Amino acid sequence: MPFLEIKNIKTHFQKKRGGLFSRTVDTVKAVDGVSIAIEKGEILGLVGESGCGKSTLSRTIMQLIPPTRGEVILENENLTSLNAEQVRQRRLDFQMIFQDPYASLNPRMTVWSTLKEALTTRHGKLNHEELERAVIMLMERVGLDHKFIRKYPHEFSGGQRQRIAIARALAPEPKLIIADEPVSALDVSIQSQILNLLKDLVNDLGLTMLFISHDLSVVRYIADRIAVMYYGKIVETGEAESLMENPQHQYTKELLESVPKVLSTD
Amino acid sequence: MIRFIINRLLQGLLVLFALYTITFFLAKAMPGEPFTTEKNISEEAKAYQRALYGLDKSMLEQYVRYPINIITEGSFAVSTSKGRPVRDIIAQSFPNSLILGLSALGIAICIGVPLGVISAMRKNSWVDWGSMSIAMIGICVPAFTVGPLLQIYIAAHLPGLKVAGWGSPIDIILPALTLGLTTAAYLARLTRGGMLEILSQDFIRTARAKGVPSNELITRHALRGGLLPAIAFIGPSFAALISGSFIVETIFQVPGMGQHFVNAVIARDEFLLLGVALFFGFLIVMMNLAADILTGVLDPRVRLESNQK
Amino acid sequence: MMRLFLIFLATSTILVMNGCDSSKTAVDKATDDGILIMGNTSEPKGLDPHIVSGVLENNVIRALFEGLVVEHPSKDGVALPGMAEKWYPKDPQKPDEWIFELRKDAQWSDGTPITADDFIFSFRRILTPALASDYSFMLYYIRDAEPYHKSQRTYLLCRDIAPFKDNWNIVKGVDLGPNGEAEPDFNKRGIDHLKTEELIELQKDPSLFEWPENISKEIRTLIVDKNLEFAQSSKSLWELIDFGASAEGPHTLKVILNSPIPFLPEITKHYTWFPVPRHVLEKYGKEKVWERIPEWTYPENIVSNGAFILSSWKFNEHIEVKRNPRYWDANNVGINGIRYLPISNLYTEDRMYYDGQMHLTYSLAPELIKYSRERYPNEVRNELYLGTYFIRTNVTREPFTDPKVRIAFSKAMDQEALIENVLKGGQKPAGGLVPPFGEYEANNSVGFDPEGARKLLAEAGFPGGEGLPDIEFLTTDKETAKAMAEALQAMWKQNLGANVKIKQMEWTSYITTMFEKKYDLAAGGWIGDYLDPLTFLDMWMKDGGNNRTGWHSPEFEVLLKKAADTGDPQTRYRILEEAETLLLSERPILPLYWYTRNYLIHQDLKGWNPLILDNHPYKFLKLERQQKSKSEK
Amino acid sequence: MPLLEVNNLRTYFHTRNGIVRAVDGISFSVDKGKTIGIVGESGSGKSVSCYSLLGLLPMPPGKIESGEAIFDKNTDLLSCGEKVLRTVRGKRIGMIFQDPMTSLNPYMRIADQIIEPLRLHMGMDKRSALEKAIHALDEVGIPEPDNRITMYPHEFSGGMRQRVMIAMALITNPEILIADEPTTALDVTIQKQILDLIKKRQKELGTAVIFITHDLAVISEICEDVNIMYAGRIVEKAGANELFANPRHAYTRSLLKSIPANQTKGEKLYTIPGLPPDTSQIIPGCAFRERNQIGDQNKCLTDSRPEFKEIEPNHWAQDCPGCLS
Amino acid sequence: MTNQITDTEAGTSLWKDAWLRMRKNKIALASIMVFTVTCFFCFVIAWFCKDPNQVNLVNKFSGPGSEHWIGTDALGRDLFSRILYGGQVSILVGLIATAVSVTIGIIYGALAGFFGGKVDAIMMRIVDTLFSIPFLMIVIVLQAVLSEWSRETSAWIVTNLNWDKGFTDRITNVLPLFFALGLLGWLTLARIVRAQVLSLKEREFVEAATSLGLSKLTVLFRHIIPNTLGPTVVYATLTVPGFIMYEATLSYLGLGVESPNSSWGILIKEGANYLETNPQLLIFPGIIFSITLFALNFLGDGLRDALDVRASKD
Repeated sequence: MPFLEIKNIKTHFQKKRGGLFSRTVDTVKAVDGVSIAIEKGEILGLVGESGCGKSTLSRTIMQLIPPTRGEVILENENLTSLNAEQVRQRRLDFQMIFQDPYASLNPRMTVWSTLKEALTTRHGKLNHEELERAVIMLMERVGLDHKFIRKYPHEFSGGQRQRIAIARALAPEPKLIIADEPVSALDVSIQSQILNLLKDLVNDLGLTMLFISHDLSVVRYIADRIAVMYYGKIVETGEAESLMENPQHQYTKELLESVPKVLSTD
Repeated sequence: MIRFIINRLLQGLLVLFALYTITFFLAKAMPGEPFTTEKNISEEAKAYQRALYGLDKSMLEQYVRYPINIITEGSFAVSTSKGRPVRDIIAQSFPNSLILGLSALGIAICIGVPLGVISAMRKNSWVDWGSMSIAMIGICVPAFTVGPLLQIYIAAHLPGLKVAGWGSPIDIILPALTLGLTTAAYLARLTRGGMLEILSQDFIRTARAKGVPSNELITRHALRGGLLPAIAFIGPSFAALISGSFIVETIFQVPGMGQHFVNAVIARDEFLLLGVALFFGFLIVMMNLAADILTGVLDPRVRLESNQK
Repeated sequence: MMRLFLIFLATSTILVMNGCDSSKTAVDKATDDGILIMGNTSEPKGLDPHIVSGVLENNVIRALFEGLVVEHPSKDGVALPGMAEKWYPKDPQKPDEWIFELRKDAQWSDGTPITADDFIFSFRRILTPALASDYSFMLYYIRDAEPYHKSQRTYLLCRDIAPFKDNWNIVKGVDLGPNGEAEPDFNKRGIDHLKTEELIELQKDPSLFEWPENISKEIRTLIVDKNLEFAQSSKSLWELIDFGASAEGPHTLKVILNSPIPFLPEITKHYTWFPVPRHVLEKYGKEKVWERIPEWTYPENIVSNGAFILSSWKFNEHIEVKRNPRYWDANNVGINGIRYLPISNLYTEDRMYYDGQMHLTYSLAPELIKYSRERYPNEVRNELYLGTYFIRTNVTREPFTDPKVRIAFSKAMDQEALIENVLKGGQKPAGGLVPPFGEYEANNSVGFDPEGARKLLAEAGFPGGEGLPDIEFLTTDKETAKAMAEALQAMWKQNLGANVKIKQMEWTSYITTMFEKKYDLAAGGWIGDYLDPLTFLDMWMKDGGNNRTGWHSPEFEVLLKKAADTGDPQTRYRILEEAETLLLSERPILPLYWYTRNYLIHQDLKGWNPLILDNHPYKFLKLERQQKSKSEK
Repeated sequence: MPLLEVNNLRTYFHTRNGIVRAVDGISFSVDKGKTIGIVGESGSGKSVSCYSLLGLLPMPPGKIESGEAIFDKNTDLLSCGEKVLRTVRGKRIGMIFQDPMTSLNPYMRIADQIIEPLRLHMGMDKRSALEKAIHALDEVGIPEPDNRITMYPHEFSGGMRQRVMIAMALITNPEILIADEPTTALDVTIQKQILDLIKKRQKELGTAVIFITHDLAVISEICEDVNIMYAGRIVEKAGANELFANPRHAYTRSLLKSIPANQTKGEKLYTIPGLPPDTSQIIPGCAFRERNQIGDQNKCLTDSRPEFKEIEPNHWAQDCPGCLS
Repeated sequence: MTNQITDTEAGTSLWKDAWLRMRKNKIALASIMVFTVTCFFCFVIAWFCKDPNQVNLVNKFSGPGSEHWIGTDALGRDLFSRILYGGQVSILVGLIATAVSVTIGIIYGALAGFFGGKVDAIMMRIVDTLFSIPFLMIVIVLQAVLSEWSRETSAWIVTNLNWDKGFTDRITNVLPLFFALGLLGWLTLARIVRAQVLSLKEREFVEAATSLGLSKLTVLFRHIIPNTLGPTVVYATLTVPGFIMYEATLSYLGLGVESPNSSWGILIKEGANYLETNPQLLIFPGIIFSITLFALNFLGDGLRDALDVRASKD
């Protein structure tokens, strides 16, 4: 039994104008029948270009957007059949890291309050010492100096911000992490820091991760298996190495070709 | 687009109906009645007057009858305080308010927008400071002070300008100025904010990189986006401007609509009150709609309908 | 954007330039044209003399219509010929029957001759209940006018029949009109209002109506029969029952009154007595003449009989009247027209006057009186006006149940200081209720006496104001009202130690609150409708519509009744003086001052003399350009 | 004589928190028809240096402290004044920006934006300008250009928008095109197309290109000469082949090493520790010392900034003993 | 331009932090000073001044002098202390009414924007409706309903809590006013907040908060509303003069300050009638009023900048 199983998810948007008497006008099939399974402890890379539906898929799995059809089964529990309140409670088990660390942190909340909020959702009310210990531990875990505890997001660099976002995602002690393009907004040198961090976390904490990116080289590095998404559908899945070396689908080949090659020293 | 407009118009109808309901019952809740006067009038006479205007009917019947009459006869009943059909009163006074309101808006735009643009362009300079202080004065100083000041210090000394009155086009200037000043002040602040926001956008840099000179940068590239907050404000405030202002109308002797809001309430003239309130509500609905459409025109990203091809 | 702004600038400059082409002010031009421009506060409620009730409507109506007699341009209480050439009481000793001989050349502005029937029609119209005129009681002096107006059908039908003549006093107290809460339909509507079928039913079973017990069976039957008889005759009451006013000939009008009234010509100056053109009203339907038709007064429709005719009426902008060529005295009319400006803001009005835009203001703001006197010494007028400002006390509420407290509050008001410092309009401290005029001797029992006030208050059990509850002083939202209330509040505090709270309200709320007697003290005033003390005194009767104090006195009412039956003017005045003294000794109202009118009048306007009722006959006015002396400006 | 020669450019920002030395004395030159790359992390000053050239910096707080930028032998872009600069901008030097989503005016039709340089600099009438614009769109590979030119930017995808930007920047046949991170916001597939397009247009028009990016891989695809910037200065400069084959400065080497694509699967990615230095503080010695793991941190200069030297023929680098390999 | 994070553990709560930033803004500081001084005069110095309601009809319109520093009004009352006492009412009205309307406006606008769709459409149409109802009518109805209520409340407090009667009367007297102003003042603000929320709710941090399992309302109140504060504060300061002037109108209609007590709005309104003859009656209150509002306005701007944590970027 896979840890997370996505069965034939379809997420269609019905573009309509808000209003009392409005009617459906247009249907956008952002995700159009996707099935994936992720084993426990595995990192599944999901690759595709922007607009192919990968972000919608991630949000559908996160239950931020209701799917039009299909099931999301996490540890034998069908999330799509839960009501809002049950989903809310279940959320703690699966967390998300967003692409843009500038946008995904509340600009008015310090690291402390961001992490405090994330911690208390799982653990309920904690006393100050416990909280402080937990926050500092989280910060250390993602490689942030705890002296920054009272700082606001804008006072950090992009990489540090992404670390805060990761810390927040870790705070409720989730089992599954969905990372939606977590490094594409970062500089190369920072990218590698974050990738390493994510990989370490998965290993150390026994997490399962869905890693979404448009960059095959990044995915290849971090993922155990790769799924290629194209226009709302999965066109190819496979072990990372074999898929890279022997792509089957035309689109995968194209993707591979597009990656600029660096003349390397070593 | 058409569906959007129809949709909003239907909503507008609901708004008007809600407005009618609230106004109707509030009007009934006010102490006194239309025939309250200090004169010694017998109860019999009052009863006849009530019957004359249908005010002797049950509340429910009155409530239902008024809108039905509007729909079937186009009649907004007869004003109890002026003895004339409400429709005539609005038809006579609204054009005056419209002219005054349009002029006031024109003045507000002519003063407010350049002021806002200039202070945005010279952010944190004394020009910015000065403009914004002028704007603050516009906001602080109420019309009942500005009006007399203009009368005493401008109109009385400038031949051609009259202290008050209505008739020749020149009579519009002072009341429009008084009425438009506050709007100008708000517009200046909003324009400044909007322009500052836009001027910090990437596409302004693009335009500069193309060698666009600074005045064109403002007029062609920045103004359209920078005016959006101001336009969002103009919608409802325009409705307020053209519905007239009691204070400006009484100070400058303008035969506009604004005084009916006050006089009808004081005279408990519920038909006139309902008439002007519904008319004003109608204006609000239309203005909001117009502002939304205008925003859509100015900002192509805001689409009124998704399949717009 | 810049371009737009420039265009705007250019346009406004051109406009200003165009405005400059003449150095003449609006007033100068108007004088040359013979047009009088005057302030008139507000938009009239209408121009139908039978419907309106205000001063500003009166100002316009007096230009358009003419009654039986007209005001003298400079003397109060003197009548000049109007529609009537001659008028006299049949019996000068008992003036309860008057003859008015109409002039034969009188005609409406469309050329239709005016006859006595026009007057009869007009009287009937204003007395028609369905017209719901505010002011019909001005005609109640005419015999049977009141029952006609109040639809007392039974009374009119039965008053001359024998059993009633004797028992009328019993029956008169019975309400045969609408009967309040009573459930059955007959009671609710009252016998006076029942239809034929209902009367037939009632005839069969008289017990359907809840008769007052003191009415005997036969009278009951008689009442029903008479009513039914009338209903079945399908004629109007006017045709069946004679009425106090009748046409003796085409140009002779006879008016029979309830009681002798020596000052009847004064009353007929009031616009409620003016004729309206039946033939014009009938254009809207024969039956409609008894209803309100505002359309007939619109400029394109109106036909009138006064010195002027309506030429333009722009809502809230102006009303213009012009010379009526068919007016009988057209040759002697001094001006070509009048433009009325509905300026509600008194400061604006005064500023417009300073700016040379009008000849005559309606009023002068208290703040600007001194300023105006300094700048325009010859143009400020200050004249006595037939009105009294007073404060009502609510005698049903503590502590004003005690006349001593009322008088103490009255004596604690420093009238002179108030007039001097707050009102500034040269008002006269009121010595009594009725302002001084003619032969009537004004009372002088009211006055400032702080010592006496304190003494009285102590006698009433509130030494030094101790024990007095908080007192609520109701006043309106007018600004002078506020200043005056604050000054009075300070005086009562200082002189009596009373804690008075001011409650300002807008007009209708104020009236309603006062009518509901939810006040302790309430500012108020009264403007006389005609030149007689009665206009000030009869409102304090028990059922007086404007009493509103809860005060009444049988002795007072006896005196008024006595005066009503007295034909001799001098004796009558003495009785009324006695009544006023009685009222003041009880002091349900605290007179404060007698009104004056303050206004600005342009030197070009001639023939505008002080008149206590302020009803200036326009036809005697003249406009002549006055060369202004340099020193004046 | 190169087409553009920048000497000792210093651009500082005078902020509330002190003077930020964004660009601290850099020199480079561009020859006709050549492509040079400027690589660096965010905050290294690479974009600021190019904005300085065209006077696009907000001033204040920005201020050009020193330096010259001789364009076409006689014009010093830094001192010539706004008026002259305006005749250069958009006509002789075109520019494209990182984010095609925000860099096009959302309130104007593509047509109006694209013909603006023609109208301003060539004095063309609207109709012929429009014709030329349609042609230009066609050249950058936009289908149905005559139809799409009347649309608004939001109706285009990211890649298409960047094509429009390129068409717009090149429509006056400028001598230099400055591309400021033109592909950073794009998907890899689109990135490839855009790079190919720039290369193609460059070849066709003979335009010199200054290519700014933080992505070494991209640079390696397109540039002939590469400048590596760090903390407001150039730390290494060489021909592309030379640089990638033989990187000398520790920073360059670290950067190359941290690219995931160069990583063998399963190994830990190389990471440059720490953060770039705060340029509002005066850096006394080698700016990279703190983060230098690949070279010998201890040997890095601490008392004076390392000199920029030609350490090999046509290969320049900051001469810091701890950093140079 | 990222900053090197310094070693100090600076920054604490949002407001403390805002205050730290505000301290660097000289104009805002000066505004705080001006406003504080005004408040100090109105609420403290005023008690040591002459009785503002002491009528002296003989000494009306006296010019500035040692007895009456800036002269007397039409009833000979000391203008200076009237301005100070009037300031108590006006400042309280301005601030409290603003607070009430801001609270309602924020919550209403935020709910409409956040839930969107039909809820939004209905809520916004309600705003349209309320916008069109004649203001005066509401005031008159409120007056009829509330004046009785405030009298009863006052009596209740005096008998049951033994408060000072004069003080209680003064308080309960203005309560309906706050009610009326708050009830009517929030409409525009609701629109502004709604627009803000519409764009904020699409931001990723809102999704992030939702993913944390926070309830919708928590997300709204903790994550979205605080981010609307900037424009709200600026707009709020712009509404203060409006409220103060409304108060004058309402007082004339019987809601609000009871004569002979006064307020800046009333003083200015009455002063405008003496333009030709005694302009000082307009000028003095007008100056104080304007200065205070200028200070409040710049304070608002400063507060916006201070609340905008991002403003200190660079």
